[in-house]
Amino acid sequence: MSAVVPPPADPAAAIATPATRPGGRLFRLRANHVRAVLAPLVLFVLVIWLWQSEFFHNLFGLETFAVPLPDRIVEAFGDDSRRLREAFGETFAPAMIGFVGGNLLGFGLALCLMALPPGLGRRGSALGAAVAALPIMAVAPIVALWIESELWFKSVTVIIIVFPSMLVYAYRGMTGVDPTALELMHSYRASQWQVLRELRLPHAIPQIFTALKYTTVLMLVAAVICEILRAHNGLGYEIHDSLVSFGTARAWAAVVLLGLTGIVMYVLLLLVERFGFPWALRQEQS
Amino acid sequence: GSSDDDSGDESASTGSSTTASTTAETASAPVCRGDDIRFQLSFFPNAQHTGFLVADSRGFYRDAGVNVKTIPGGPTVNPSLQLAQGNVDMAMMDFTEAINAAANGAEITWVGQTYQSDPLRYVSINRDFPLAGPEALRGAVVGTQQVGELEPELRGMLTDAGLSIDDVRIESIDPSIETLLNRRIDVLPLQTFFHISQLQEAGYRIPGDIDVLDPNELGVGVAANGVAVNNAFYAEHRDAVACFLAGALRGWETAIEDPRGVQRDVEGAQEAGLASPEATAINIEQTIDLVTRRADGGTSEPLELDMTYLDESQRRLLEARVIEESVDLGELIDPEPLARAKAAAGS
Amino acid sequence: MIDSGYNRTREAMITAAIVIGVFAVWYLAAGIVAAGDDPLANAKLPYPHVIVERFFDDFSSVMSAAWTSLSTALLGFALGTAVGVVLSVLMVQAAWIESALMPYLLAAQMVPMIALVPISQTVFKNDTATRLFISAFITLFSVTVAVVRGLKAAPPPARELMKSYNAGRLRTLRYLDLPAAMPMLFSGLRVAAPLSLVGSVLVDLMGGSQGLGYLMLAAQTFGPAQATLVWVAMFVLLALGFLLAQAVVFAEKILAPWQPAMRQGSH
Amino acid sequence: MREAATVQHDHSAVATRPATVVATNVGKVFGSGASAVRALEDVSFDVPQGSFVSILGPSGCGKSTLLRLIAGLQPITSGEIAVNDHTPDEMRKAREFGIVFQQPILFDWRTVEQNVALPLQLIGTSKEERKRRVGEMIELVGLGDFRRHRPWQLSGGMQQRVAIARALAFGPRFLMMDEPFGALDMMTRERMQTELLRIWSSRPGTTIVFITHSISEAVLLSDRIVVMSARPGRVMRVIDVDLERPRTDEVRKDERFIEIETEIRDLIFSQEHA
Amino acid sequence: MREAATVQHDHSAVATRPATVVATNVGKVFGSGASAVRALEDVSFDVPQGSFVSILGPSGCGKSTLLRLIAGLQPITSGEIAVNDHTPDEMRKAREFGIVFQQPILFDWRTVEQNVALPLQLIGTSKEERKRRVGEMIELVGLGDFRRHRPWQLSGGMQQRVAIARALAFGPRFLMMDEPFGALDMMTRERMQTELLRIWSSRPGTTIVFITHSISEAVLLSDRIVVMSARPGRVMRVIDVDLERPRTDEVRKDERFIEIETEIRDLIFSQEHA
Ligand SMILES: Nc1ncnc2c1ncn2[C@@H]1O[C@H](COP(=O)(O)OP(=O)(O)OP(=O)(O)O)[C@@H](O)[C@H]1O
Ligand SMILES: Nc1ncnc2c1ncn2[C@@H]1O[C@H](COP(=O)(O)OP(=O)(O)OP(=O)(O)O)[C@@H](O)[C@H]1O
Ligand SMILES: Cc1ncc(C[n+]2csc(CCO)c2C)c(N)n1
Ligand SMILES: [Mg+2]
Ligand SMILES: [Mg+2]
Repeated sequence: MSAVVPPPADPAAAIATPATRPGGRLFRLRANHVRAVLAPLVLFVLVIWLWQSEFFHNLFGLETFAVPLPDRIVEAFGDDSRRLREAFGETFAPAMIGFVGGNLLGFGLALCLMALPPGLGRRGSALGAAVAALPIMAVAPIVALWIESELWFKSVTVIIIVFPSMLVYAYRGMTGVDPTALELMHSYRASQWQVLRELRLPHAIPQIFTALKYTTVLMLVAAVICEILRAHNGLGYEIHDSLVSFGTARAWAAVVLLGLTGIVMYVLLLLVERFGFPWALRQEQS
Repeated sequence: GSSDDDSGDESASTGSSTTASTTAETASAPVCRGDDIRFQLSFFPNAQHTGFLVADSRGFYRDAGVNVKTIPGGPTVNPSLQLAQGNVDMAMMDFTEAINAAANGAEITWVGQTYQSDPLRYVSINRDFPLAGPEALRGAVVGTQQVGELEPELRGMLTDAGLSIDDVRIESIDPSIETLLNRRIDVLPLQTFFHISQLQEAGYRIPGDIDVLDPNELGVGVAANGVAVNNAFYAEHRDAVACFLAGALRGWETAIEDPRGVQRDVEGAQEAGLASPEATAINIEQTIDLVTRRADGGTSEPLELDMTYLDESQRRLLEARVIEESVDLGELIDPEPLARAKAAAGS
Repeated sequence: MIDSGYNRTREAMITAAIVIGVFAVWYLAAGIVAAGDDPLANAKLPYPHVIVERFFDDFSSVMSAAWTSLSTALLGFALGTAVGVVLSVLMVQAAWIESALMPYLLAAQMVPMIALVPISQTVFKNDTATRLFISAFITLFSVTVAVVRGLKAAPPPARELMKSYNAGRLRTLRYLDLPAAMPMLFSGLRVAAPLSLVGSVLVDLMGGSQGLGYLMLAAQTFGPAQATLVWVAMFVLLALGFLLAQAVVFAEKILAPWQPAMRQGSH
Repeated sequence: MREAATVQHDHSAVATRPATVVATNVGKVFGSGASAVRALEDVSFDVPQGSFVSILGPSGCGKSTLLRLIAGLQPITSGEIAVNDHTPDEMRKAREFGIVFQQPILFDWRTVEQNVALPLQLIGTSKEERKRRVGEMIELVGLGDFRRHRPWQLSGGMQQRVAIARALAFGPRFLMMDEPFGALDMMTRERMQTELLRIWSSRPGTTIVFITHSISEAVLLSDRIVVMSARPGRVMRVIDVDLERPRTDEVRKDERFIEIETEIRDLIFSQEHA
Repeated sequence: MREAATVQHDHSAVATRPATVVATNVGKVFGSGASAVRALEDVSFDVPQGSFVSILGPSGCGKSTLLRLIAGLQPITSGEIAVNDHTPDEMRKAREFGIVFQQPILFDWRTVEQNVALPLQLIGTSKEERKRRVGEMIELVGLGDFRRHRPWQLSGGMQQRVAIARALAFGPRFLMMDEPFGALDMMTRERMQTELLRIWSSRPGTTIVFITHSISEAVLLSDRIVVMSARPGRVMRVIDVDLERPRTDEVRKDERFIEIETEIRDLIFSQEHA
């Protein structure tokens, strides 16, 4: 019996024929990438320029002691670089611990909820989400009563602030799977764990990444608020200290540092998502 | 500063012990017809604001011809920044904050001094740290409520005792006595108008269970609470500021006369249930003590601008490096509106 | 059959067991804390009934504070969601718009309220506007991140279908992308809804003289004797947050009932 | 086919009618580098105005891709396609194409009725007209009892019928159908064939491009059949079906019918041994 | 079918073999209240051990639903199904079923290879064995060049073939196939039929339940055909196909073949006028 299905194509045929039009796919792709990098840069330069020329200050009636000009912030960076670097470490360490811990906790709780009946699970997820309503200002002081170490006090607070988002997103991502795909898995009598690993988890990837991206913001904000309220070190403390003593340039240097950290984390996550899970971001292929 | 002000110039810049009241006879009474004033409190409304709260609840501001909107503060509100940005017209803050703001270019003027002595006390509840005198601070974990550089009072005490900053461990803390009670620190600076009652409610007898160091007695106190006005507002509403002070003066005088009688006014402004009536009574009593008693033990009228005290305070702040350069107090401070307020009261 | 076998009584029993378990652990822990001679025992972990007592003692002030917070939250939530959706729609129009705007949105979120509030007060020169801005600002980001992702969720073949009708961007958005983004949007909303309370609470703290945030922070600064009030406010917030999250679940059931997870009997 | 195609239609010889779709040396490559797939190569054929053209070919030979190219849904890698002397994209923008994709592509958030109404809504048909046409089409595909059901509550064949109704309701000048009857049982399939021919004849000038795996279906329905080979997809032969219309079920026994069927069958199986 | 089914198989008369699937008065209702759909009603039939049973019936008559009930994937509303004297659920848990669903249901996060490997991974087949079997199956369905492609890069028919490979790789005792060849061209279809029969005969004891819309495919492949009617789905007739195996393409011209085909056709079309 010979192959009815078309014979394997000659290997040479599988090699890409170069795009015949010069404005073809490769070029378009690159143009897109260039624009994606260029656009924020151009906007950045524009914003800084307008800021430095006091355009925003005039527009909104801001005082330069309240929102310092970029050159002053850069100066502050230079003047206080050592201090800012130390402060950054003091903020980033607990933020990171809280980020990892909070996301793990949120994910773990989502798994626990999946073990419950659906109705109850949904309610549990709403209860988890409600924890997000606890303002950091309320949580931090109580945690501070219990934990003496500044590092761990901040970390635990960040965990409490971070975990609800991951809980909600992960639970929803894992429960939103196609029922027939579930049937397929059940037909193999896949264990709960296998269904989780092979189906629910990959399916939840977009939602999980959304939670991760979002909690990068939360982790820094939470750590900073801890520092403003109770702990007295780190970037939050620098900001508070500078603001109260009218050293706004240093405060904004710290804010800029925070913003940069957030952006870097976000971009890292974006890259991990794009290259680690290309199928999750598949766009129209043409 | 109030550059067009001539009456205050002399007294302020000489640094003599004259006070603003000396100009009272020459000042003219202000006339106000319902000017709006946004007045920022230094904290959540509490007994430290007694006079202002009384003026508000009893309509003294209205009687003086100004329409005052009292805005609460809190740990996340920085009154000097709010004032400098013009988000409020007048604000209550510590002298330290005002001088710092002015040094950084904020256009504000100091028009009244609420506290005539330093409200700070260094206390220990820890028997391992009997605070007989500043020398006892050696090796202690000392809390500081003020962000930024060290409290000038602490620095003064250490210097007096022949100690350096390396002999104590400084830990910044929030404006609450929980850290002290949680035994995380040995020595806490607390505010007489706020924390003494809290310690008493926590079961401590004062004095007795607690050792106290008083910066006033040790000669290291600095000026605290006072009132400042935004210069742009001041330029347009000179009379209104005087009228405000007139209303406030009446409020404080009422409180001094009958501390028990104004308790209701304070409780009305303070969030219900936050302080027991007993605590509030103690706080008012302590506040009035601060408002009327000078650091040297003499008595003072409310809101008096004691130039000697303010000059001395600036000197301490410079010493403690809270500020880098001295500020021209003649620029910062304007006693005229207070004088006119008194003239109004007199007429 | 698969995943079934749960019924309402079973659900109720599990719920009851969990609730009882939580209270048991709580009482036990509070008992242990109280047993030591810690002057801050009631701040660290008060007994549940102490919190309930305090709640009823200060019932009217707590309730009025709760209402203040809730009303601001709802307004901020609505505004933040609206702006967030519009912003996301803008961003998915082209990769370069997203990559140009997202960093600023991110960085803006990092500016601590203590710096942001006075600035926005200066800009808006109006208290109500500032309050709304701050509370919307807090919800904005979580909605935006979710919706941006959701708007990319429609399968390419469905997009081709719309293209074959020459549906254009707006209509593709309306008929395909927005409905397809619903699951993500509602995830975002479920996170954002309680968060809008945080926004509101923040606003309470920044010059408001009422609201749960005000109550809570004031209680905290007014000494350990007030600590139970902090716990009361926390639980009221938790309850409000739960109600808001449930409201989102309810809204989703009505507005986006087609999702697999909502179908009868499925998980 | 029981009572199929008893309707009238223009059946002048296919070859003499003017071409409306002209594909010239069309090539399409997916991806690049080592994993590139040459889906189509050097594909040329044309579709006469108002005719019914079927595409036959082995799985993966590029039929669906070709359909997408004609409809202006994907960029062509090389070569050219003209539709009424316009680019596919222009024609797409003029909303000339009604497409039944290989997968039904129904929106879960719309009921059966609303899914069928979608294109009408998009082109802005009035509400009454929409209601009328949607109702008619739903009856036509035999889903009258399922108007308000959601896609996931339908069987596979029912979903496909919804997709067919959606394309027909819209009344486009070009109907592009990718195995529309693949998931239907014989009886339903024959009924749908009849209905398709009826609708086609009632809308003169409508051109149909039809992908199928059934040779007899292709012969029965088409004016012209394009037979493709796989990897890369090429046109093997273009066959004009010169059977009289209307064609009844009897035509299956027609000598010419069997001849064409056999020709295609042989053509296809000749590949096997290539 | 060219050289189909030259393989050996147990072809003792179907009726005499012991039943393995026994459906008794099975009913299935979806939803409740006014919008309830009675998908199946009073369905009884049985599947002899090691036999090939096809289910034929109009679109929406409940074939896919019936398959799900047999495989223990959905609860039965009334009646009973026993599989080897066990409940379907018990059999499912014993991993006795390999199912090809009507939709391919491939995981986007897995390549073709990995999709086929999924069930093997789940039951813990060793790595080498897995690799071997997956490779074999992928060759069998003619996707050797697409091992590392992702599902969305495949044509409709290719996706369906991946699903078939996945079910076969797993080697279950019951193969349940829901229109597995629906999206395949004739040539590929015939090849797949042959391969299916080959695999079936090489694994004695394997029972196949097969849904199709092609009457001739059913007759060609099956030992028994269950013909269903629609709304609510009922069994119209159960027909044993007593044609000798192995059946070559020649069998299509067998008198008995045509007789059975005609019987089913008439049965189905009798419905139309009912
Ligand atoms: N988006 C895509 N990315 C990469 N390759 C693709 C894509 N779409 C199709 N292909 C490849 O192009 C070739 C032709 O696919 P197409 O879907 O056109 O086949 P088809 O003739 O419709 O087959 P079938 O009858 O099975 O539906 C296949 O080899 C397929 O793998
Ligand atoms: N999840 C569901 N919810 C509600 N109704 C359903 C559901 N699944 C199937 N049905 C209904 O059950 C009936 C039988 O569906 P089923 O999918 O079994 O048909 P089928 O015989 O496989 O048809 P086809 O040949 O078109 O695939 C249909 O009327 C369908 O609408
Ligand atoms: C009872 C009471 N405690 C502290 C302060 C001083 N203060 C007011 S706000 C703040 C935090 C910084 O903004 C500090 C330390 C006060 N005025 N009243
Ligand atoms: Mg195809
Ligand atoms: Mg089916």
